[in-house]
Amino acid sequence: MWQALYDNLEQTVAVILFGIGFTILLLQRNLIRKIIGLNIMSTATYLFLASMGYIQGRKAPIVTDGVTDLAAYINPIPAGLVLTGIVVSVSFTGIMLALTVRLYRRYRTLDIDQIALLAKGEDMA
Amino acid sequence: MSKRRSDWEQRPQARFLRWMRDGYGALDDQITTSISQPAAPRPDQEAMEAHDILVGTHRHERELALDRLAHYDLQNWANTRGRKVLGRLYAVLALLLGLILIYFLLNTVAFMPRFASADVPANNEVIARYVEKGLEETGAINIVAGMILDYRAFDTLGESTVLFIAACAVLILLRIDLDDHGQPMQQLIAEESDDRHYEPKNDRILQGSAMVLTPIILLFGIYVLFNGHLGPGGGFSGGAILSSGLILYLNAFGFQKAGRFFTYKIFMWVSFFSLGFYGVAKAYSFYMGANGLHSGIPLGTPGAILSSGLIMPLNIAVGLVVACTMYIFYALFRKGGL
Amino acid sequence: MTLARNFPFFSILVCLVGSVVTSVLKPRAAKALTIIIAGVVLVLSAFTLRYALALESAEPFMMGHFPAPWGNELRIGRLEALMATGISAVLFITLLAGFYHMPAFVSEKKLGLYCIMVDLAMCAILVMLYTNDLFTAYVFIEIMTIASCALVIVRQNGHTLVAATRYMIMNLLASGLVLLGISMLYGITGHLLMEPLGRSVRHIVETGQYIEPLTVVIALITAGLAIKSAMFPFHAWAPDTYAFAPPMSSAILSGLIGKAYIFLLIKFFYRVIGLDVIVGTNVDSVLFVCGVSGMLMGSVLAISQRDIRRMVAYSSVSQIGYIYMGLGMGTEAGVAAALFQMLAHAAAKSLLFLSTNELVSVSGDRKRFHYLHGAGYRNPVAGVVFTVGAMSLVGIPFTGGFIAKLNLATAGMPMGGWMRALVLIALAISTLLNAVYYLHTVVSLYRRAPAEIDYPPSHRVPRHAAAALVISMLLTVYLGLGSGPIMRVIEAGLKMFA
Amino acid sequence: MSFVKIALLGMLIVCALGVSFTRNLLTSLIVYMAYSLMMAVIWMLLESPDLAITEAAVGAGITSVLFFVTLKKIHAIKGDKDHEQAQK
Repeated sequence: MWQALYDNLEQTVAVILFGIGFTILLLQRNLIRKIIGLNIMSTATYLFLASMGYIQGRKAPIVTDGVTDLAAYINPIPAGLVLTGIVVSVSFTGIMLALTVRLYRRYRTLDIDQIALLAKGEDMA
Repeated sequence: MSKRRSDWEQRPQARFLRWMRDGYGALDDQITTSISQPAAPRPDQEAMEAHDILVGTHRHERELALDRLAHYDLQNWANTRGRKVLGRLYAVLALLLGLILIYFLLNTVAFMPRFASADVPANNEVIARYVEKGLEETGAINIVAGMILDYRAFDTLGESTVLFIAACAVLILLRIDLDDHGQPMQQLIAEESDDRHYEPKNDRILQGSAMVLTPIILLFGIYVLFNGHLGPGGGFSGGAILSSGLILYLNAFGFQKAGRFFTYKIFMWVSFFSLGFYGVAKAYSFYMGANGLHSGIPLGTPGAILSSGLIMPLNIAVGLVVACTMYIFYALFRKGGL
Repeated sequence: MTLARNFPFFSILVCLVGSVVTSVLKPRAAKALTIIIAGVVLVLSAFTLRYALALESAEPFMMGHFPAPWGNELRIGRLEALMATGISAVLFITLLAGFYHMPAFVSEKKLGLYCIMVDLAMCAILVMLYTNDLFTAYVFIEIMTIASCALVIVRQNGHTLVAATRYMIMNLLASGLVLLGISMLYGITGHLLMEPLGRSVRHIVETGQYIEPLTVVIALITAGLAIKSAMFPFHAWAPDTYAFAPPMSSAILSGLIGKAYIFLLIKFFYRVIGLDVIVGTNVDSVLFVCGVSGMLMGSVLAISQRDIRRMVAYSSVSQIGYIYMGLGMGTEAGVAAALFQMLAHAAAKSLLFLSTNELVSVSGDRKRFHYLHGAGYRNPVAGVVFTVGAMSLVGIPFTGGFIAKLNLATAGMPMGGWMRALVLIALAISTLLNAVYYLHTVVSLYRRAPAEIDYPPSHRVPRHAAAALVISMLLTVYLGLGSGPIMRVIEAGLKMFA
Repeated sequence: MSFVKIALLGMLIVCALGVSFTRNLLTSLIVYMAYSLMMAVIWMLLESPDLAITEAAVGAGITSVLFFVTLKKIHAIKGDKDHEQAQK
């Protein structure tokens, strides 16, 4: 197993990063850190995806000198998917940060548990 | 309140009857019976008992008293040790969950196809056509651009829509002239202007370097945008570079100058035209493709700047959407408007 | 080449372009346009259904010039068309009945942005129903997530902000799981479209190579979609979100958007993995157990609520449990019953949220039960509609919910030992629990109003809104009376699905 | 497997952990920015220049700018000008 993990080092690192991001997202109570964890998680997925397209000794999929041979270029599909993913994750980051600003403006704290308590209290007071 | 009466009150059938009759039994009983004795005397104990006798006559007051009680308990709870222990437990559980996830995923990776070898399942007839026929069928030298804007164009349409909808969501959240109900608007505006106090006003170094850098950045962005089908880059990166140039200009010269050429109206119309163009162009091509007709868009000579059919205009449209979205994100975060 | 085969694509396009056009319109015009778009989508879906009923087998629709493994595709089958028709009908009714009280929750200028969100949510739902491509599904899952978050936060108070933040965190976590699952699946098969994926998966199962990653893929995608559709142990975000969002948003979120995720999951089970493989990995048993516990726990939690909106929100958790129980049986009959329950719940739940809002607004915007006494007299239409919706969710004959429960019970009969017993017992207990809290609510709606509370002068419900409420009530009753043809379409559609 | 690649991948993990363990929010943001840039370099090594340029512009550029502007906003709301001046 260790040899297999070493062979797939990119993917190994990617899933470890995914786990770290996941844990940060669950564990951290600070909203901004949570959002960073989210970004780490999604970037790890993109690394995982991108590593699947790479083939030893082949070049980036940009046609040079009119060569259109399959053996000359790496797999273009993961690149396209990751491109989509990066843009999606920046949109999410924007929305989450906007939510953070609004919550901070109202409750003056970034701690999500604290915020939830304050929100509950404000209903009853 | 006599002893016998309160015994009866505690019985389940009595509680059920009361609940059917009054409609708010279950939780109240939990609150009154399940809370352990807090350190300080609870504020409304007396009032509660009085209300218990008068059930049915002053229900809404009783409701209010209950609310106050629950609020008090909530505040108490926030400072108890129980909450801290629960928090600790949650942290341990989360950490454990993360570790288990990593363990399982590592196990999976060990069984995944070997990295960098040519005989992985992903190396199949799909990419064979993309690579071998891509140039001929889409006219794009950059195979990735050909793939995302021609073969799998629907995904990319969805992706531009994600940007658009994200910009709208941030507008809902942060646009300031439309205020939320609870807060007075004046205070918010004061806060926003406060933010601007931190801005270095007429900083010569910043403005000088922005004068030099902004045109270069914008030019580079346009280059990346227009060469999306010829080399790495394309709509997304080009748009992001364009928006970074705009943000630099905004930072150096302030909102007044930037507002002269970029307003909310402009944002909406640019998004409208780019996305509308994208949608209509792709709808035409999808419709033609699905019904087996030729779209009749010339592909041009590969390698020329005006080639590969719709890919370059689409790249420009995507780039404009990206640039507008990123700029409006920034402007909304800074000032809550344009 | 008939024109009708383009209709699914047209309906998606109408929503997409409509949302872009909405962005430059004034709020009033935007509102009108949104309702018109929903109507157009309803008509197009109905025609698609007619077209699909005449089809022998499902028909792919190329999005572009390139066929299956290369280009994106839609797929027109009976089931997709039926669900699209049902969902767009419910959406159209919801918009008609719900739009007029939106100004109470949203500031005038943000109404236009709200309309954009409704259009795009509809677009995403349609794509999820029709798409034949996993990655497209992922992109539109993200659109749906943003749209539903925005549907919640248009009402800007502390509660909705907190609820939306929770919602986003849970949903983004789930999106991450789904994306990781899709990329692993791509790694071991090399495809993204469902037909070639299905072939490769069958190959993997036969040869046994990469079978371990396949199991993890199934777990990841199922977990992601289950979190997004508020399956029981992952439901924590749902009640707050449904209870504090504007009522129309709650109706859309709980009635329609949750269903789209479940439909995608069914599609994934049937078309990509194959139901026999799912049964082999025991994922179905996990779903079954979660479904049953959701049915019971959701009802128990609903009983302990003091506020009518929260009660209706918790009852969603229990109703989603029914769907997952049907799905978890792992048989065709179970999935068919789950699909019918999806339709019945979509119709009844949007009706409940909307009529609840009417009842609350005639009681001075107070949501506690005892303020609602007599609300059924103050607004007779909403009272009757709420009663019918509640009857449907309890499962009283002549309503959609009754047939759904009957189907679930019939599907449970041929199962082996403990599962059959569990299905029947769970159905019985949960029906009893549902009856306890819904009938209690209905009773309190028709009690004499206490004299010491002064209620606001009752406002008139606009005629079109009242008509829409009545129509949606009739829809629920129709699902109960005319369920035969619908069940036949569902069964035939499931056969076409594989 | 080249040494550079292993070093970069190792640094990625260190940065990801660093985000969680740094005290200061600003520091963890900067660590995250470094993470994004390293990711862009790795994608360059994986022969995906499209991804590298997009990640460098969007991930490391725009995302970080959004994070910074949020932090700034939060400080502005908090209104602790003394703290700000002390830093200058």
